Amino acid sequence: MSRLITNYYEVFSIILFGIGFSTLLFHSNLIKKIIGMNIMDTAVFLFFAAKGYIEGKDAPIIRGEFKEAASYINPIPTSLMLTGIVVAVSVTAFALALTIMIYKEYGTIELDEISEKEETGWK
Amino acid sequence: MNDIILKEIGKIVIPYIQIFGIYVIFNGHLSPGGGFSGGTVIGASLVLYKLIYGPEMIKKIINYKIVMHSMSIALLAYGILKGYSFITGGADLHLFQIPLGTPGNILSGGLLLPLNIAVGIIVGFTIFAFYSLFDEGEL
Amino acid sequence: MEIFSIIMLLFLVGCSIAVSITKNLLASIIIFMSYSLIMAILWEILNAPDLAITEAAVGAGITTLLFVLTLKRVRGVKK
Amino acid sequence: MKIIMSVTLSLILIIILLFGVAELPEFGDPNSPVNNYVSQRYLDKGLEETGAMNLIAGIILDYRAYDTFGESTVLFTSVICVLALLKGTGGKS
Repeated sequence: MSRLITNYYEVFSIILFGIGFSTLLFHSNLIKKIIGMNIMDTAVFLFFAAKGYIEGKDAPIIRGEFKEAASYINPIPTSLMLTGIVVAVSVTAFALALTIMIYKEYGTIELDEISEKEETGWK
Repeated sequence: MNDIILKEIGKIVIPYIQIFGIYVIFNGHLSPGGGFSGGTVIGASLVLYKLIYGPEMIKKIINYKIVMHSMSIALLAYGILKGYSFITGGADLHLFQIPLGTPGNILSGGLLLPLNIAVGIIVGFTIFAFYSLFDEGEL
Repeated sequence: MEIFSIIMLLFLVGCSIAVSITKNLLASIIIFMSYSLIMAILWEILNAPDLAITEAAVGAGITTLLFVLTLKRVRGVKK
Repeated sequence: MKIIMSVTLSLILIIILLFGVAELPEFGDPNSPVNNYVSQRYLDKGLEETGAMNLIAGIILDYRAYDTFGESTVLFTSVICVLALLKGTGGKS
């Protein structure tokens, strides 16, 4: 259990993941749900980037001349998460476009009102 | 938008933003940056241009045809260049290899610079297309 | 440096809770933008400058722009 | 009711995941299993094989270039999808 104090980056990223998950669950507003999904995304990215960090070593960018390989941090999690950020943006844009279309169809973006209108057959 | 202050400040600021974006793309293999962040900066400058001068001004330069054609051409160029590199790298074909150059110069690193430019074009036009589609439903 | 990063992480948790409990949608979008900026600072601490540049341009700029435009479309038709 | 349910659910999730974090290797440990031979190979040979001073650019555009190709395709596809959804909806009111 003492690892919970030294691994503070991972602990905070899991707490952020939980906050994003509850935001995704209990709001009925669609924009709030998309923000919650983005918070979950960034929490996962923070977890991965924290796994690649090594104490007291440089960023993997050669300044001047090449030092030995043991003086740079692990570059793989950084490059994988660079892919993830851009994909997250395109997913967000698609979700927001669907939100606009839902508004044009139902006149609201609250999920409770949408399901009420579906039940009563408002068309 | 007919604000004279916005227009005059935009004339000064927008070229610097675009030059900074081009710098970030072209130095992607030497310093932090690369196609994704530089393309986002250039897309942001296009968004600012459209915000200040209105949709009629930018429609002469960047319209639906330009956006779609340049994105498709950049994607195809990426695939063809990298496919060529995979063929010459793996098999023993003795085709022409792109020279790597001295590390530290702008023109070095073989295919890294053209690939960065292709990714930058795709990302920049993506940002611009998102903005104009969300704003008024047209490209 | 450890204390600074713990303070920044506490800011992150505070920002995400504030996003969840704010009633006004525009205010919660702006708080989410500051969340992204603090995340960019954290990536600079974690020695990942590429991620920091991309997050500051994409997360704080483009995502906020898309959210605000969607809010304008959703509210603007009602009036 | 809904709030209590969801907060309880995410608290259970957080506690289960924290049990996993307690077993992970220490933060900033040079000998953790993440730093295996793959990253050593990239750091050793990256400069002479790709010619990039920024090793991350060397990884995402040379060693794992088809990964970035797929990502560009995702961006292009999302532009097409947003175009199909929002074209001609006329936001000016």
